[in-house]
Order: sequence, then structure tokens, then C-alpha cells
Amino acid sequence: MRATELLSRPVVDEHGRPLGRVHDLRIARRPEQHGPARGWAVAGLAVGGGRLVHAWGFAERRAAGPWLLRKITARAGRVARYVPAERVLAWGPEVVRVRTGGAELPPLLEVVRP
Amino acid sequence: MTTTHMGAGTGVRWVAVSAAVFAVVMASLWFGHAPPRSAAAYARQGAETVGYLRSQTRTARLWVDAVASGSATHQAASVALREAEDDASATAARFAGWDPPAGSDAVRATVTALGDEVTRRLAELRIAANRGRWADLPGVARPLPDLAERLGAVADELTAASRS
Amino acid sequence: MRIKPSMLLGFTLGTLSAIGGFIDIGDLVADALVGARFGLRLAWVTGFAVIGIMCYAEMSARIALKTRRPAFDLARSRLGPGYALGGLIGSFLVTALLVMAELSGIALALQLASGVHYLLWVPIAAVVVFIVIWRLPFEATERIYGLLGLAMLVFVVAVWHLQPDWSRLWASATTVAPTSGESWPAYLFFAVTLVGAQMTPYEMFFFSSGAVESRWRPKDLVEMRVNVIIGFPLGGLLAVAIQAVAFLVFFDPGIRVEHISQTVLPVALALGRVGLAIALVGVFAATFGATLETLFATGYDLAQYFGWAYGEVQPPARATRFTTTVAALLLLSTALALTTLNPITVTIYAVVFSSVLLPFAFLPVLLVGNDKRVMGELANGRLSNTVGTITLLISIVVSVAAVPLLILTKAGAS
Amino acid sequence: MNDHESLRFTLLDQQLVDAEDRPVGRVDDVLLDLPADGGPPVVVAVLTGAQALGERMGGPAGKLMAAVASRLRSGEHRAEPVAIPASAIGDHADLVQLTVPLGDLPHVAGLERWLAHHLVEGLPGAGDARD
Repeated sequence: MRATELLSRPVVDEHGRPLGRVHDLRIARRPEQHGPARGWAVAGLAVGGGRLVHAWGFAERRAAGPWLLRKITARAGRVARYVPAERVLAWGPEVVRVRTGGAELPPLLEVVRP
Repeated sequence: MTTTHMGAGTGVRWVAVSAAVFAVVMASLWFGHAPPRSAAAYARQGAETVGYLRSQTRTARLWVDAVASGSATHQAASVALREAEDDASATAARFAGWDPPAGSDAVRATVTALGDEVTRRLAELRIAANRGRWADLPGVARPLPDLAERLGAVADELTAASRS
Repeated sequence: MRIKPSMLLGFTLGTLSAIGGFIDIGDLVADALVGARFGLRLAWVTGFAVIGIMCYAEMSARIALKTRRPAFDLARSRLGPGYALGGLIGSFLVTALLVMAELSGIALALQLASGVHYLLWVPIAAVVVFIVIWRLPFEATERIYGLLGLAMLVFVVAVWHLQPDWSRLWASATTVAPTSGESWPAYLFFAVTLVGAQMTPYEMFFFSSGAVESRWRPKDLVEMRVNVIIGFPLGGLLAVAIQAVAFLVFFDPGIRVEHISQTVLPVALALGRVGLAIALVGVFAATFGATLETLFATGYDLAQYFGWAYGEVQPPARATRFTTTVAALLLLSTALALTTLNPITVTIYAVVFSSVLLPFAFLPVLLVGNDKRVMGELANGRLSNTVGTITLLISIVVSVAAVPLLILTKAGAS
Repeated sequence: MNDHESLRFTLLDQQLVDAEDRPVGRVDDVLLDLPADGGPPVVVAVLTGAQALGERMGGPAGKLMAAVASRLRSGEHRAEPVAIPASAIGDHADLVQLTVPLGDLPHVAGLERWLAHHLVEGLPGAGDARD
């Protein structure tokens, strides 16, 4: 599976309700015991919000400005959510299915390093 | 990252977009190169043409002055005089290539006659320069200011005619 | 304070960018044309262009010396490969036209100096350009053409020697409206043309790639800023001087500028043969420098898009795809120049299309300049952001208006 | 706080340089594998080259790019885009740095080598491609 196939794939909850699209993958270094590779594993997904908000880095607040771009992207940035990999029931091929248990997903900004 | 899920509509959309772009380009080309169709548009083009002829005449005159006063080299002046002549004949030929709308024959006669005259005068300058007759150049150029005045007057007339 | 040779050396990077990038064939044509038709009534555009390009050149160079990543690199990593590919193809086409026009500019300067037809000089100029690309080190090249480009200052001297009515010049420079007999669309079209000629994206790509190649590090920040602060306003001053001399000599007789020979004619009238000779050296150096810059900028763009090795500091065999691209583009442009296509017309089209690409080039730079995780303490301050945002907004307007104005005014003919 | 990071900003589309700082290409895509035991996908390789990029972009332009890139390659592997195993990836601050030199990755930057070999090296003053 290519990472870019996952990007922009629709995300739904266990009842098939849409949660937006995958806009970014959060990756973390794998612990050494998982083989010789110092590679990464997918830790979670960034879901929801606008495509550009993620592409331009505002969804994870990489930038504080300029003021105008921050204003334009502010609302969409707040909508971005984080889905931990453990909650993913199926990664594809058509949709990413996620277990929410009826609860709200955490905002992306809460789990991103400032 | 945009196109991973575009599916079957992609091909159709591409064709539609390409066709639209092509249509706009063709329309623009037509707009840019369509000949003048009304008498007013023809007169306006005539004024424009005569304005350029005047510009080329005066440019040539400036180069003659510059070379006569020792301000410009012979090489540069002979290149510039040839350019002025080439421009003038291209300007005149472009206008002559358009069919005059009904009632515009007089405009055509005036403008093409001026085009011929300017081209002829500038050719004389170019020939004198290429023969190295630099001392004669101011003499050959003597009619130019007069000619430029006449061109200016005709341009004003045609502009007025295009507005009425 | 003792000035180290390396500082002078670094300074020439800015001078070359200013002379070769700011004053290139686009300016030699557009400034003279605009001066003859509108006097100094579009000088404010040059003022805006200088501030805008200074802002983005500084920003992209600051990013380059912090991250070793030049401007086009950012376009792809921030805005995705599809977006960047559009920018790449667009800038490739525009630069191919520009290289053709710059090469013709070299040939036209040589024609005016020698009297031999310019088409004969085109292949010779192309061969010399190729040898310089192949053999001469980056720094020697920029030093030679940066210094020779200073000959363009003769245009500033010529303004004084033409003994202008200064109050008339001032009145013209402070009027924002077309001259009588000219239309607003034509006025705005030439405003767009000047923006395209003076805020060319390739200046930014070249400047930031040059900063990476010269291995500038954050400690070179001051030197880089000195380059920007001296280099680009110098280019702007030259541009206004060209507008002014064209105004003084051509405006009253109603002369339309159609040739490079007309650009240098006011200098000859003001300063005689010596002035003319110096102006021709300046034109030669500016177009030669700009040929190199446009060629490299295109090679850089392509190399950075695909992540290839690039570089004028590398021997050609270490960056073969880059070298091959540059050589192929040079060949293509030479062929284009030999078709006897009018280089002045090509220049106008090239700068107008270049202005269409501006916002695409600026946006990623502005985004990364603000990325604190990448830029740390070198992130944009309020000044960079304010000027950068305003420049970006104006460039969007220019980009949208450019082609409709081109069509509406028939490339400024009416 | 979690120590995960954005694929988009730290890996995808970033510049790849080899162990000697030579530019190798860009991360044109990332190959993921779903472990059989049901864990999250892991990064097994980064893909580089116009073939991977063209396949990623899709559409007429992408298809063309992938087809041309595939044609330019030789050998039996040409159906698959060039992959660099995750084990060869080291540091990734501003650039993604590989732990091996370009010479150890025979499939990478094929065109660069071909041009060096057939076109550029033969000319005087080109310098040496292999130093």
C-alpha cells in the first residue's frame, strides 16, 4: 500500500457515518525490537478539515502567520481530528473505517507537539 | 495529492477543459488579429499606422543628428536606420493588407501614400549610410521633420474621423 | 573596518542578481517603452516591484541558509507535486522564451557595437554562454558580469546630462493615470508588464539556489541582507533611469520604442560615443548575466522538483541531469532565436506570462518562512509578513488580470 | 505529548541525500505494509523517481510521466518504481539522509548515471562522476 493512496481516502465510523478524509499520516519511530529497521509505523491519522489547511501546515499549527492566512484557515483547522491507529478497523481499499464508540475524536492540535 | 481518487470522470473533464482553453485561445487570436471592419475602426487603424510612421521617421532623424554631432558610432547608426526602415515598411504593409470598408478608399490612399513616402525616404538614408556617405546624411534627412509634421496632422485628422 | 575579500565576493551575488535579474532584456525593453509612452507615471510600479522582490528574495534566501532548501524545493514539499508541476511547466515555458530573448539581447548589443546582423551573433553568443556554464566557476562568472553590469549606471548619469526639467519629472512620477491619448487598459497592461519584468520569479529561485550553492549558513545572514538591500534598489534605480531617459527624449516627439537601439539612443545623445559604448557594455553584461540566471533557474527548478543533484559549483559530471537540462534549454532557445521571431515581442509576452506565475512562486516561500518548526528563530517577523502578504495579494490581482489585459490591449498596441 | 510526526512534512516530498550528502532524489511516495498480526501499517520503503511520482499523481500527466520514466529504466525491475528500504534511512531534519552512499543503490538515479556515462563524461572539462 502506498502512503499517498491513504491520503485523501474517506473516513467513516463503525456505522458508516462520514468523518472527513485522511489528510495526513502521523508516523512514529518503531522500537528497535521490531526488526533491524529503524523505520516508522503509522501512529495515527489526521482527519477532517480542509485539504489546504493540512497541506499548508496550519492544521498542526506549524505557523502562526501571516495573519491573513491564519484567519482564512482558522475554522477548518479547528475541525481537524486525530485518529489513533489502534482505533482503525480497516485501512481500505475504499474507505478507512474507524471505531469511535460514539465519542468525539480528539482535536489534532491536542496531540501535536507545539 | 489531489488526483488519487478522480475515477472515471477524469478523462471527460480533461477533454472539456482542453476544449474550453482551445476555444478561448482561438477567440483571443481572432480578437487580436481581426482586420478592422467598420469605417471608424479602419480610420483608427490608419491613425495608429501613421503615428508609428511618424515615430519611425523621428527616430531616424534622431540617429542622423546623433551621428552628425559625433554622438553615435557609424555601426550603431546604420543598424538603427535599417531598423527604422524595416519597421516603416512592415507598418505600411500591414495597413495596406486590410481591405478598406465602404467609403474608406480615401483613407487608404492617404495612408498608403504616406507609407510609401516614409519607406522611400528611410531607404535613402540607409543606402547613404551603407555607402559611407555620412557627410551627406543630414542633407538626405532634411525632408524628415516636415514629413513628420504632415504625418502628425494626418494622424490627428484620422483620429477625429474615427470618433465622429 | 577592514573589508574582507570574501565579503566583496559575496556582495557580487547580490549585484549579479540585481543587474542581471532586475535589469534584463525585459527591463531594457519595457522600461524604455513605458518611459516613452507614459513618462514616469508607472515609476511607482517599479517601487512596488523592488520592495516585493526584496521581501521574497530575502525570505527565500533566509530559508535557504537555515534549511539548505531553495525556493522551488519548497513549492513541491508544501503544495504537492501536482501544483508544483504546473509551476514547473509554466516557468519552463516562460524561461525558454526569456532565454531566447536574453540571447537575442546579447546579439543585439553586439550588432549595435559591430554593425554585423544580430542573427550571426546568436549562435556565437550561445557557444560562449555554454563555455561559461561548462568551465567557469560560479563565483568568477558572477563577479565578472556583476561588475560589468555596473556600466548600466550610465543611464543614471544620462538623466542629468539631458538637463531635465526636474519639476516635470517629479510631476510625472507622482501621477497615477495614463497620459493623454492613452487608455486605462493600456496603462494597466504596462503596469503588469513592468511587474513581470521586474519581479521575475527566477530572480528568487536563482538567488536562493545561489545561497545554497555558496554554502551560506545562518551566520551569513547579514551579508545576505546587505546584498538584498543594496542590489535590488540599485536595479530599481537603473530601471527608473531608463524610464526617465526614454521619457525625456521620446515622449514629446511621440516616438514608440520598438528596438534595443532606441533604449541606448538617449545615452548617446546625452553622453556621446563613450556613453553609447558604456551603455552597450552594460546591455551586454545585463543580458549575458540574465541568460545565465534564467538558464540556471530553470535547471534548478527541474532538479529541485525531482530532487536531482544540481549546481554550478559541481563539475558537470556530478550533476549530469542538471547540466543536460540547461544545455538542452540553451539549444532550444538558440533555435527559437534563429527563427527571426521578433525578440522584443517575445520579451513582452514572456514577462506578461511570468507575472501570471508570481503568486505560485511566492506562496510556498511565505508559508515556510512562517514555519517555526523549520525556521526556529529565523522565522518571519512582522515586517516580512506584512510586506509579503501585501505583495502576494497584489501579485494575485496581477496574475489574474495579466492575460485579459494582454488580449484586450492587443499586447499594448492600442 | 506524543512523539509522532507528520508524514507530509517530515518525509513525503522531502529531498533525499545519500551518506555523502549527494542529492539522490525526492521521497516521491512511501511504501506501507500491513503486518499480518494486525498492527498499524509500517513504513517499509521510500519510493523515489518519476515513475513513483507519476503513479501517485495519476491523470494523463501522471500516467505519461510514469510511462516515460519506466521506459528510461533498464532491467527486469522496471515495472516497479525505485524503492529504498526503510533500513537505509537515517536522519531527517531538513533533508532525509540515507545511511548508505549512492553507489550502494544501483537502481537509484539511473538517468543521472546513464547521462554521465554516455554523454557528459566524454566531454573535456566535465570532471569525474565517481569521485
